[in-house]
Amino acid sequence: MKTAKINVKDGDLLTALRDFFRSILHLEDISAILVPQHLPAKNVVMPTLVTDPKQLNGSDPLAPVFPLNAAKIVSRLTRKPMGAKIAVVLRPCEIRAFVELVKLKQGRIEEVVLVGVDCLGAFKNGDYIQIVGKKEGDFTSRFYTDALSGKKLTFEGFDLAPACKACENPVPNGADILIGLFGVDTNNQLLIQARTPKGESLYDNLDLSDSEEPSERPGAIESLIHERTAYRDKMFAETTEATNSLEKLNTYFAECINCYNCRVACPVCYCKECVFVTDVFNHDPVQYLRWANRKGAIKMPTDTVFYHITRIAHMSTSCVGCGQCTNACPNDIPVMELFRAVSYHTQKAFEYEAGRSIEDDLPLSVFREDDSEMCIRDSWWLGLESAVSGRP
Amino acid sequence: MYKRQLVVGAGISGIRAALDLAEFGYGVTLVDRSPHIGGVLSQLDYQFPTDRCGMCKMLPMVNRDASSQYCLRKGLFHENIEIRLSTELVSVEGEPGNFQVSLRGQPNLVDPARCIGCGECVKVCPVEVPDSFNAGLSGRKAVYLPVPHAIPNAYIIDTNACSRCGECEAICPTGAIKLLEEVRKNFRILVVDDELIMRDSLKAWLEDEGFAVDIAASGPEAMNHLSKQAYELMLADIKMPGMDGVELLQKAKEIFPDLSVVMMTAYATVETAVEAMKIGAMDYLLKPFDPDTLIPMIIRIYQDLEASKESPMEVGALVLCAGTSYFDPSGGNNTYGYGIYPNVVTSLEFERILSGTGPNKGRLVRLSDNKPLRKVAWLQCVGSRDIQIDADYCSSICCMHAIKEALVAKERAGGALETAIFYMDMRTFGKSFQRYRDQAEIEHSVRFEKGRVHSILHDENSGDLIIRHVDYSGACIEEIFDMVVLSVGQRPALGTTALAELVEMPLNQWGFGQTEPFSPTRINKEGIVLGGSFSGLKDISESVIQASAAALSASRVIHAAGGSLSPEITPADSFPDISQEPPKVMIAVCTCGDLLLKLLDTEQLIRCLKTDPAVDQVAFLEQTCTVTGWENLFELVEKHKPNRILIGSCLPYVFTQKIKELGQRVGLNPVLIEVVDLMLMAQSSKLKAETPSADEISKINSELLAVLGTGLARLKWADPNPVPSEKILQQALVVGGGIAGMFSALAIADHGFQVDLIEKEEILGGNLNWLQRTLEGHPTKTLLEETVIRVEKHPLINVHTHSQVLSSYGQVGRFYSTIENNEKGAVTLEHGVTILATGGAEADTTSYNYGSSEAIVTQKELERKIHDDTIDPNRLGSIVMIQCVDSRQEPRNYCSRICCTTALKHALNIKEKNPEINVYILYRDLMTYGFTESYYTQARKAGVIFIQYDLAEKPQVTPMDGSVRVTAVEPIIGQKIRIDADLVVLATGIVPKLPRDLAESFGATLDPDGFFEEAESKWRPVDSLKEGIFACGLAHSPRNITESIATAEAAAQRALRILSYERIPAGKVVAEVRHSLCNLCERCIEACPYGARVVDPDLEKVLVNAAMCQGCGSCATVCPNSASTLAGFLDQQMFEVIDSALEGTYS
Amino acid sequence: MSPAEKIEIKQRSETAPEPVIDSLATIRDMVSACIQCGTCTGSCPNAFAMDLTPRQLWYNVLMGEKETIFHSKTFSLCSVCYCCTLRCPRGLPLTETMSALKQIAAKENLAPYKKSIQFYKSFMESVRRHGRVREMEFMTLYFLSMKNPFMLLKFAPLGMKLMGKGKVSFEFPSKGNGALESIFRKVEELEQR
Amino acid sequence: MKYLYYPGCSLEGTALEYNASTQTFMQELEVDLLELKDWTCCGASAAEATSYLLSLALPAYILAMAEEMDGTKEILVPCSACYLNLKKVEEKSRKDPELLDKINTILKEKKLHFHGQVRVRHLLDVVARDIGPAKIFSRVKNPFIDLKIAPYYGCQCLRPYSIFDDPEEPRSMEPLIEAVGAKIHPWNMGGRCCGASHMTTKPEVALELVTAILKAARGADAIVTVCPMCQMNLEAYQKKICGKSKEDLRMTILYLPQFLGLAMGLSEQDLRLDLNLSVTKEFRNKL
Repeated sequence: MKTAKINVKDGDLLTALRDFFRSILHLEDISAILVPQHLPAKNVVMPTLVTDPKQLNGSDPLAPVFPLNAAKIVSRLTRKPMGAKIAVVLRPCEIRAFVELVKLKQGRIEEVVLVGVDCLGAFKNGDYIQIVGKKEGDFTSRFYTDALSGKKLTFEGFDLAPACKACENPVPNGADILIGLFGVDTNNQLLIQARTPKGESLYDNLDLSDSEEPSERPGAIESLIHERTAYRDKMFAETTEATNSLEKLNTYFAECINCYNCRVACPVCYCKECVFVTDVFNHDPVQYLRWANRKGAIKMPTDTVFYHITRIAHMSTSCVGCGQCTNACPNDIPVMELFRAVSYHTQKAFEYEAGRSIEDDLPLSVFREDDSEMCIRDSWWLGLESAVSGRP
Repeated sequence: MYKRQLVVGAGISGIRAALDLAEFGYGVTLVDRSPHIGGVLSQLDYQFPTDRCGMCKMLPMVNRDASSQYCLRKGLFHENIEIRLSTELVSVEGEPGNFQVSLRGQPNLVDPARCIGCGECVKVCPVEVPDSFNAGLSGRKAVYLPVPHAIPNAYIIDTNACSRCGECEAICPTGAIKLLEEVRKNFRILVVDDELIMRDSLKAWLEDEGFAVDIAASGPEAMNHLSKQAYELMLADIKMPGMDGVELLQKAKEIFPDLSVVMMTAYATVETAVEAMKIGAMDYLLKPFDPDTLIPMIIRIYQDLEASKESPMEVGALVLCAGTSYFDPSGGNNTYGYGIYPNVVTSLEFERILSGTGPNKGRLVRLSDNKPLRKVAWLQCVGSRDIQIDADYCSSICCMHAIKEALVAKERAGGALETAIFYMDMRTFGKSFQRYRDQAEIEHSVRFEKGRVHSILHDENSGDLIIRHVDYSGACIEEIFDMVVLSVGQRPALGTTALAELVEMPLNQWGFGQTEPFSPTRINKEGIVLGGSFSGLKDISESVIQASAAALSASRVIHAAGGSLSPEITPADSFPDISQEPPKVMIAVCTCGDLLLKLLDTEQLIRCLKTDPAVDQVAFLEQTCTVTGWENLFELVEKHKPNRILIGSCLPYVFTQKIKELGQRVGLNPVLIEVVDLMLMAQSSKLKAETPSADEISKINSELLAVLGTGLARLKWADPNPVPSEKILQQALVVGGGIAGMFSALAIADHGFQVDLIEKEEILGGNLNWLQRTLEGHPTKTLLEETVIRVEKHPLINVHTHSQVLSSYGQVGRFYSTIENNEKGAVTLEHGVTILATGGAEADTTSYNYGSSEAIVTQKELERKIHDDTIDPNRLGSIVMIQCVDSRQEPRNYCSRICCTTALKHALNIKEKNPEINVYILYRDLMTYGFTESYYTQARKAGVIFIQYDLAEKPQVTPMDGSVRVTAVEPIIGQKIRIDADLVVLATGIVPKLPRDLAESFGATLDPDGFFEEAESKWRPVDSLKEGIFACGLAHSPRNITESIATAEAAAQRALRILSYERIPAGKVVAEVRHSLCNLCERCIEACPYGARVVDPDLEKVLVNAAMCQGCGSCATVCPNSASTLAGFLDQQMFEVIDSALEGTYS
Repeated sequence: MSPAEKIEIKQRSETAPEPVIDSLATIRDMVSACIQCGTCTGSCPNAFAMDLTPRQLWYNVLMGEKETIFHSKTFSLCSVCYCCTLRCPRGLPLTETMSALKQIAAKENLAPYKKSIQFYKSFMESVRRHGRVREMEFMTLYFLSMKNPFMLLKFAPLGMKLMGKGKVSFEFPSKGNGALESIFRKVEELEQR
Repeated sequence: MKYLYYPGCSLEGTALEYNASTQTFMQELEVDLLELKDWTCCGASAAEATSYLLSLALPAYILAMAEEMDGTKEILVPCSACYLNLKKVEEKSRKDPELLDKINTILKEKKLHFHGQVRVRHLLDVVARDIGPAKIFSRVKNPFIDLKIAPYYGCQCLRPYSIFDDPEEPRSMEPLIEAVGAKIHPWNMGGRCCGASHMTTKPEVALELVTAILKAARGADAIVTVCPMCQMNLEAYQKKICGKSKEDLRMTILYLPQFLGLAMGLSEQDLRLDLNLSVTKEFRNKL
């Protein structure tokens, strides 16, 4: 694995990163770079597709916010041949979501170079606006300085998003080019690593001098993952406890209004049109009455829990745990928590890890006539059941 | 017009043959002497290698809607198949293509149309007998269900066991049981005997059976009776004073030539009785007799006479699939104590013990004392390979059966079971068998003990069994087992001899059907063919292959006799288009007499049903199963003109044909008529009180509502659009001009379809060009010459020699294949089906120093060299043959099936030419399966020395000056031996010749060894998973000439099923794509097991080939947003069905 | 014909082979259809005392291994119970084959079987002389032929007991005296041919 | 009922009591036994071990003599070894006419010809099937309700010719024993070989077999036999065996006619129980 270090002046990571992005954009075969930037309006950070190196001044991959999972954007950019190659700067969960979409034939990997940055986490969208809305100056550098020095990341009483606190994938292992922060002396240096042949050919054109990975890095990553895993397991336990019966599950989703925002925000929910907005769920008026008759009263809208369970059924094998669903919920339902808890078990059941590698086959895609042992539905319910009941 | 075909025996091969013929368009009558279909398979729940059943995979794949898609173990419902159970063939007249056959059915004392399966009769029946379904391990009553799972599953009465007490008749709620049939009263019998006691007891016995009986004390008195009254049968005593029986017979016959007479005689006058038969008596009874011998005989005569009154059935050909039966180990020298020690069971009994419907409900415990099984032994070759009991043959199936049972038992026991199989040779000669065995041994630690166990000792106290066996060192080992399973061999089926006599077919020396040389199905009599194991011992897959081949032979008979070729497809009835009308449903509930009305609140029911605006009418009808009831329904429909009809009654399966008729009469597409089973609900409600309480009524009401509601939901969404169909190009491509390719080409061309036959070499014939004769001594040259001439002269066969297929694509009905000829260059052929007959060859080897000496040759070279005299057995002193060269070990871990018999063939041939020569055969397990076992015995007798070797210590071959030194370890004496041989012959086995990329371009897949991979190894053995592609011969698997021909004819039969249609209709249940919702994620394409889906890159759409789609629903399951749907299983429809079903459980 | 010409079995026993008549061929035919399943060995009540198991014996018969066969005590240990014959799946006359081997050993007077041969011969001699057998005479003949009259002592206790019961008589049987001589002679004559 | 009677050498010597008890027993049941005149030895197991032809010629001579006798064509043989030798000739000559010719060449010396017309019957066969348990039951005077009997058949009356019983699981003695009120000792040694022919030449082998039989019989009051060789083997070496195995394996061994005769009230003297080598005190006490 080719490894290099680029210099950082006065601990100003952003400038160093921007310079590095410019050098990438200068490369002959890279036509554009997709990178999160501060937009002039309202201080928000959004993915931008940049072709002019000068336009990279606001780029900020370290800002602790991502209003949407950019995998969806990359999927849109790559669904059909573009005729040019672009670099995309993504968080690890975005890379993993994109890998899933490629496997689902919703994007193509041929024309992109994935640039991943060690992820320090993010706040919920609303929280971030609350924090930065009141702040003068450069919040990002305050954040990363605190984050990299191991301080508690609470600002204005707002904590990192639960999805990030429970994320055991802070390092973009699937990237072609990795930009490393953990275990690196970020006051002076950034780590650049080419992790794939594609990454290596880009690396070779970048006028970098080879170096070694800092020996502290593995330890730093390990301890971070350890901390996150502990949080995650506690979250799983609590979520399982809160959903281990149909009644509790109903309570869990009591506030759901079928706005379907979570599915719109979900990077791996790739259907053109969700089955829940098609005629399938457009029940006859007499049907509602019949249901009401049966029990005396029914909650409206109907099919709320059914919707979530169906979405889990369809997507839990591909869930990367980015937390955008929770982010998107107008009623603050902890959607991610349940999704992750179930996904963890389903993915384990199939020995599959969403987004880990483009080489792994999607579970369930191979079915043979003589293979009746593991029926598709059976295996899925197995996963859900164990997730819901908390049994292994 | 299509001739009806008769299939005798409804076991697995009978079903296969019947389905093949029915799919072809023939009407088929399928008869079986037992009261259920499925033969022995109805008792076997698990099949290797999947260790499951899978019989349903035989259901029709094209024109699926002609057959109900039910579990085949439960029932077979095909519009072209008429099933007659408890029925035997009694006579065959006429000629090929034009037979008249009579059948004799056991009258059923329970009317299946009225039996509702409530089981009340069983509760009152006082007679208990061993249950043959559970191999006698459990008991049953005289009235019983023949199998636990059949549909419809009417009770039947075992007339031999029934005491005619009448209890069941009295309790039957539907009056389905009639113990004494009225018709027997019309059968008058005259008993003539001078002894009073004889007359009286005969009268009493016969009247008990329901016959009308008169008696006469003398000849003149009898004549007097005859003149006054018509009689069907006369029983006449021979020795009577005055006019004796013979005189009476003569006189009576003069006046009443049609009268049937049975003589009664004492031993002393047997000769007179025989004489009497010459002048017209039909049989005689030997005195003294008891009711047990008399009654069955009279009933048989009665049934025969009744059957002869029916006009014989006209059939084109007969397919005899009468199967085999199992050896009964309790006879003879019962050294295993079967029937004496309770824990010695047969393999069939063990199968029942494993079964959930068995005597133990599948619990793995001993029947004798409920002790859980921890250690079980299987003893092989019980009743097989035993000359002492006239079984010098191998039963072929028991080895794999034992391994399977051991594995299933182990799985059932969760591993806590020790298993040992005691065997002589483990005959793993079939496809994938060897790996299955290795897996059993290595992964599942099934123990294989070579050696035959002579007897079993029994510990009276514990019930345990002690087995003493000898290992190679000669040490005697005693081992204790909880249970011992005897792997019983095969015997000719009961009644084989009678059947053979009836159709005048020859049997082989062991009593099995004898087919003509090189034909797996034909006997010496044209128009009568054999299927399945009736002609020898076969496992399921071979039986299925043979059955298809038999179907082909039968169909050929019709063709020869001028039968039509392409089925007449009745044009689809056109019905008024109602797709734009809102549903207007009429619900007709059959009250089954007044049974249901007692349980129901009809007012409430109507009110609830009518809450659904789709429901227009709710009517209650009496007995829709009767003609009157049905007419009432018809009138109601006429009156109210609904556009959908829901019928609630019993046994929906019997309504298929009626619905069609009703639809045609009232102008409603039959898919808009639905029948739901109310009887099941009425029975399961367990409510039998005369006056149910209000609570109970309301409970039943809601259950009924749920059942009707589900039907209503399905019906509301029913789609009356015509089913799609695919056009078929009625031409075939056969790749490979060996014996298999030629036979399949001929079979197809003989049915009137054009065939392109592609052969790589300059001449046709493949391996037959070097083979000389078979083990049995039949010359192969004649076969080859005759076949080549027939192929070359056939106007419908285009032979392309020197040609190869470069590539192929397309789907069933239309394939495009590019053929390259050495001279003429490439051309593209279009065809509707493809048969791969690319053959195989003797494998190359470098083992055993092959190539280093002229004295080391292969079996193929030996055959050639003996033929052209380059090898002269008279000049050789000793020959060593080494079997399994590179075979039965990874990477070629399969048995080539023919090498052992080839070695025997050559050894016997050489010994015949030079009896002084020493022939040594070094082998691992001698695979002389089936009747080839007798050649093994012959070879031993001829003095051939057999030396077994182990993979761990293979023989060593060293070329020396003028000879070859072979050393090996002889396991019996445990010593190294050395043979200086003049010739070493290597059996290198068979490798297939179909290149993997070519197979893939056809859409076929190959197994790890490069042989064709079947859609399902047992049930669809010559089909590819991709419809329209078939394989036969060595491309399929190693096999001998006759077995290759069987696959060739089977493949042709499977292909003809498609070719005979101009368009093949898809099934009602076919997947569709809603393109507006589709994201093109292609998960459905990966999921489709039949390759019926492709993505069209230009249209950017996923397309479904309706004929290839089998409606399995895999695509719909993987599609997240129901862009892929299954007709008849739409989401909304399913939701409503589930919802209605819940209705019953919620309230 | 000997099929074993080109085959050599190592670990041959040390003693020099005795001359054996070359009449194994008919015996081989009796067992040639053997498939070496081992049923005979498992059935044999005396297998525990045999050096070659019956299965191994048949194999040696098939291979024509005269020396091995006639150095083995297997066939002489056959107690003619017919279990193997009854159970052999090939229906081979195994007990008779054992007897046939005994007959060869007797004809050839092979040293390893001296005891049995003398026992049987003594018996037959008694029969030949008197038509019936008398234990006392035949035992005396046997012990004398073994050149070991002291062997008698081993059986003395039983002999005394039997004598006490009048079961062993010193009288020679009176009836049928010499009746069988002509039969014995004729058999010998036929067997010489 | 009438049978020719061939006692055989043993019944003149070591098995005197078998001869005596058989005759007494048959007499009691009104069965006539016509002893062959001038009968000779059948060859025992010695003939077969020395000459195949002789092993057939000797019994053929006996049968040919029997054919000369008047009255009946059935010949009753109590000794199993004699029975088998005679049976073998009967069976073989029926199947192999060539062999029959050869035998007759030999018999010519004695001016006899064997036609294959006699039927050889074992004593047990006759008792079990011709006489039958019912007849015996009707004659019982002392029912042996307290006795448990181990029926021992040995080899040669069962094998290789299975004429009257199952050669592997013989049962024919059981109804007879039950007819006199005794119980059956459950064992599976009834058809096992006792190794009789080895007792002189290879005693170590034979003793092993006998030991196993005696051990399995523990719990029974007596073993009942139908063969003089078996009887001798089982009774004569008990002391030696007890010493060797250090167990009390003493067991009463009786011939079948002795046992049945006792129940029918025949005297010990008539049945010559005094000649038996092993009748235990315990057994006598139970009588």
